[in-house]
Amino acid sequence: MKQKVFASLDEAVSGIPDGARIMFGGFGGAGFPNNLIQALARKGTKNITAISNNCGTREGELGLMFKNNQIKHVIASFPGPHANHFQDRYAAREVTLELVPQGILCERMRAAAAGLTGFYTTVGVGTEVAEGKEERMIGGKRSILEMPIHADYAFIKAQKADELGNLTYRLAARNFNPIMAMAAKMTIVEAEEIVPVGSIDPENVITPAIFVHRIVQAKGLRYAG
Amino acid sequence: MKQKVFASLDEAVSGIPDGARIMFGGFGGAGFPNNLIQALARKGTKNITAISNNCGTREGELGLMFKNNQIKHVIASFPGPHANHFQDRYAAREVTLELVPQGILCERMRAAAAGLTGFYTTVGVGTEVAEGKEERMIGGKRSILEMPIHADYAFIKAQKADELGNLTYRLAARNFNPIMAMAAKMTIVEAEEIVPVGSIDPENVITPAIFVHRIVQAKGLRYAG
Amino acid sequence: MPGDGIQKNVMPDKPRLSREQIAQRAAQELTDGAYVNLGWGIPNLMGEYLPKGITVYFHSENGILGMGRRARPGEEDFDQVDAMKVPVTLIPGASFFHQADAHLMTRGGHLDVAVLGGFQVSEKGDLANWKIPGAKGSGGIGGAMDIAAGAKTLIVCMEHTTKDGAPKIVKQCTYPLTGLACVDTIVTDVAVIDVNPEGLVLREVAPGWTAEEVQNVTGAPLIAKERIPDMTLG
Amino acid sequence: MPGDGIQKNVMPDKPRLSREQIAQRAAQELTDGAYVNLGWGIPNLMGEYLPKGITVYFHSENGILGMGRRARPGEEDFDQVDAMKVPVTLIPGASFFHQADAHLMTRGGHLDVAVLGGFQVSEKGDLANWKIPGAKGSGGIGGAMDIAAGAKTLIVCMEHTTKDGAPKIVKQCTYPLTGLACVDTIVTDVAVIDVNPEGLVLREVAPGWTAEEVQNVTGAPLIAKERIPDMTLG
Repeated sequence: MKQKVFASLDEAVSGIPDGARIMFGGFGGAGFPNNLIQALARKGTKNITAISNNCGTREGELGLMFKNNQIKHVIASFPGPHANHFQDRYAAREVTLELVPQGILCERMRAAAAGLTGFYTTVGVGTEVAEGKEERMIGGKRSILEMPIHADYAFIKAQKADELGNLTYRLAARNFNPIMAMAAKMTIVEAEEIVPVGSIDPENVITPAIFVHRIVQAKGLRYAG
Repeated sequence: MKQKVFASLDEAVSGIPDGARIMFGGFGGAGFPNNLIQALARKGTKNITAISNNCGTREGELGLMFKNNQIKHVIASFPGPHANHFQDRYAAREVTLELVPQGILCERMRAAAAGLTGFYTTVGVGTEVAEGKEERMIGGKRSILEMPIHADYAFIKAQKADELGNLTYRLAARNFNPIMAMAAKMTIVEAEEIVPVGSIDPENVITPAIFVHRIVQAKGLRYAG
Repeated sequence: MPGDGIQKNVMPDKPRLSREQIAQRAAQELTDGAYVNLGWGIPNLMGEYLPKGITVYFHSENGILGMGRRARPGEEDFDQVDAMKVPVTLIPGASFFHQADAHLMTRGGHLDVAVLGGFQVSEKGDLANWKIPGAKGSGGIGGAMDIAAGAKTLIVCMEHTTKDGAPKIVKQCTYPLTGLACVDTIVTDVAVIDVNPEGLVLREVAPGWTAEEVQNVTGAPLIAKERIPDMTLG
Repeated sequence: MPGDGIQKNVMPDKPRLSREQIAQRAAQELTDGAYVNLGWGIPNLMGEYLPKGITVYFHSENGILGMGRRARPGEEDFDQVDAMKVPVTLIPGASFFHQADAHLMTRGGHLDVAVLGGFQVSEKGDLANWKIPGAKGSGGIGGAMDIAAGAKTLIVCMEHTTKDGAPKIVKQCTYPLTGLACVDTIVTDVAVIDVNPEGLVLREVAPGWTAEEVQNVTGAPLIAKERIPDMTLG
């Protein structure tokens, strides 16, 4: 059996180069891979392109990455009212931002996961979001072309991971995590609990192990905003 | 509370007009809404456009619909080696067929479900499937444009339905059912078991109730091929 | 800028509905069994004012269907939060799903009703609600564009005019748009207005207001058929 | 038609691998921990011949990952079938998912290896495997086009020639295509051939066969570097 379980958070983020494109799960304080983010802060990886719904909450979540100036570009839907470290870097032009409607952010990542090379949507037609994008009528509907968002890594927070990488999520901490796990080339999971293979009912697996490459035990920082 | 549970199979298929577009779940003998199909045979609805992975197994599954000449057009991936009633109608030009790669069949239904107006894929490029479809290069990949598949109805087989319409599926009887449930305007479910609201763990719901409009108890015909 | 030429001093000095009352009036639009998404601001207050005897299934774009009331102190679970990061309870029959499925619901026409706040609504039903021109910082879109594009019925709840007295219902939006021709009904502190193919139809006015007075604080023509009934809060 | 100009009587009368042996040889290409989809025909026999000590996670396009052996009489569950409608068992760590996610896996590049049967493979790695020209009936595609487009490594298992002796490895496919430039390796009853950017590279020959004899039953040029080793069945 391939060994996917890593002994430490620092080992779980080893080998991530400067300039990596990384997806970060989480929404509304729930389901953030806070322990992996802290490991990446320790590692000091620079010039990251981050894909995330928001841009951190004070020093919590992605806030730490912006405070440390590790991120150069972010693709996000809602940076958020308490993303002060991001806003400071953004005002100083140390980070650039692509704003994407939240559901389209999900779909663009899913398109990458599913091997689709683009899709048309009515969302954003006639708005700033449509600027520079191809527009056409399809079935009587003004539609714009959206492209997949690929990533080198996804940082995922799960409730349970079995040793193969099958995952479950707790309540609404699921949010972006399953989509990002499918979309990235390498998915790194911090799990509250690592359980033996076979202990998750096959019908209740949310993320199948095929999408998971590294697993590490979360060290207890669940909420960090 | 809105009443979604119907007392009989015949009532559950009431009001379906001639010419309806209907999706039928099921794959490999598992997860077919055989009891609803039999009710539709009794009802005698004609000129149906059927969307289904296959075209029946002898008189079972969709075979009954072709035997009765209720279907005029079918969108399918793999009619199947035992779809003799379909093949007879097809040879007699009483039914027309659009062949679609299986994963693209799923994606086109999901696009309808998700409000996407089209998508590009590399699947089928250079094959008969690409004939008549727009082709372009995207990111260095030859891609063809695929359109959503909408339907008026979906016939779904579930294991459990709560009275609101939250669904679970048994093992690989899940297959196309959750996708079709999301894609059709009206989703009609035959469930092996109808359970009180609240008896399915919210984390284990596979099809949320928002996608379900009518529920009826399956009458015991699980496999019909 | 909107409101050019409209002076604060021409606004009638009549009582307007409070934010809670706008929410209360908008809640009367919901029907039994509806699947509903409530946006930030006034819409988020509507849960408190549901008509008696109906059950509504509240959707949250982070992947919940069937939210109940907010959690009370001591019962909060911070893995069970709504789109505003507030811990919530569930009602029986709730479900969890991932965010792509949550927005498949918004965009794909599965929600019966969505209610959003608004900065401006045009007479064609265009909505602007995510960005104030000239505001500092990055701004943020969130789920509003997907919701606006996909809900079967989109209601906007907002004050009828800005703090400066400028109309927020206008011929054409000047603020950055959220979506085109998406709004069905506008509930404000002085009126209920439907966006119909023939134009903006005044359905109700706040108690004490006349159709003409509402027109005076509106930046686009209102169609007022016969006598306009008063807004009632259910 | 393929095989024009190649006569049955020029085929060497040497022993060829059986279908089971082709499957056995192809199984040696699988590595520990791989996620693998096996198509109809010869590929479906491979599960019996896995190299000792490795675990492979078999994927089925109807929504299973982690299939084990076929169910024995009496233990069949007809809700737990593979893509050929055959009741199967699971190995620990298996999971179920819907068909759209199953094909997200095939098309999205998540499968390490897919193995398909073939009617023809071209020197560019084009595959034809779903339809025989002139065959009666509707034909059917199934999951092959998604799998061909997306697998990280695509192996084709087939007999080297048709029953009439015509080569199935050709300069250009004349049968309806499944996918363009998708095949990485071809395992036949007389050879293992890699589809490389420079052309078809002969990697192994069946015991008793020479490179020249394999070339004689192949419709496209083979690149044979130095001495070609014999196929071994592991």
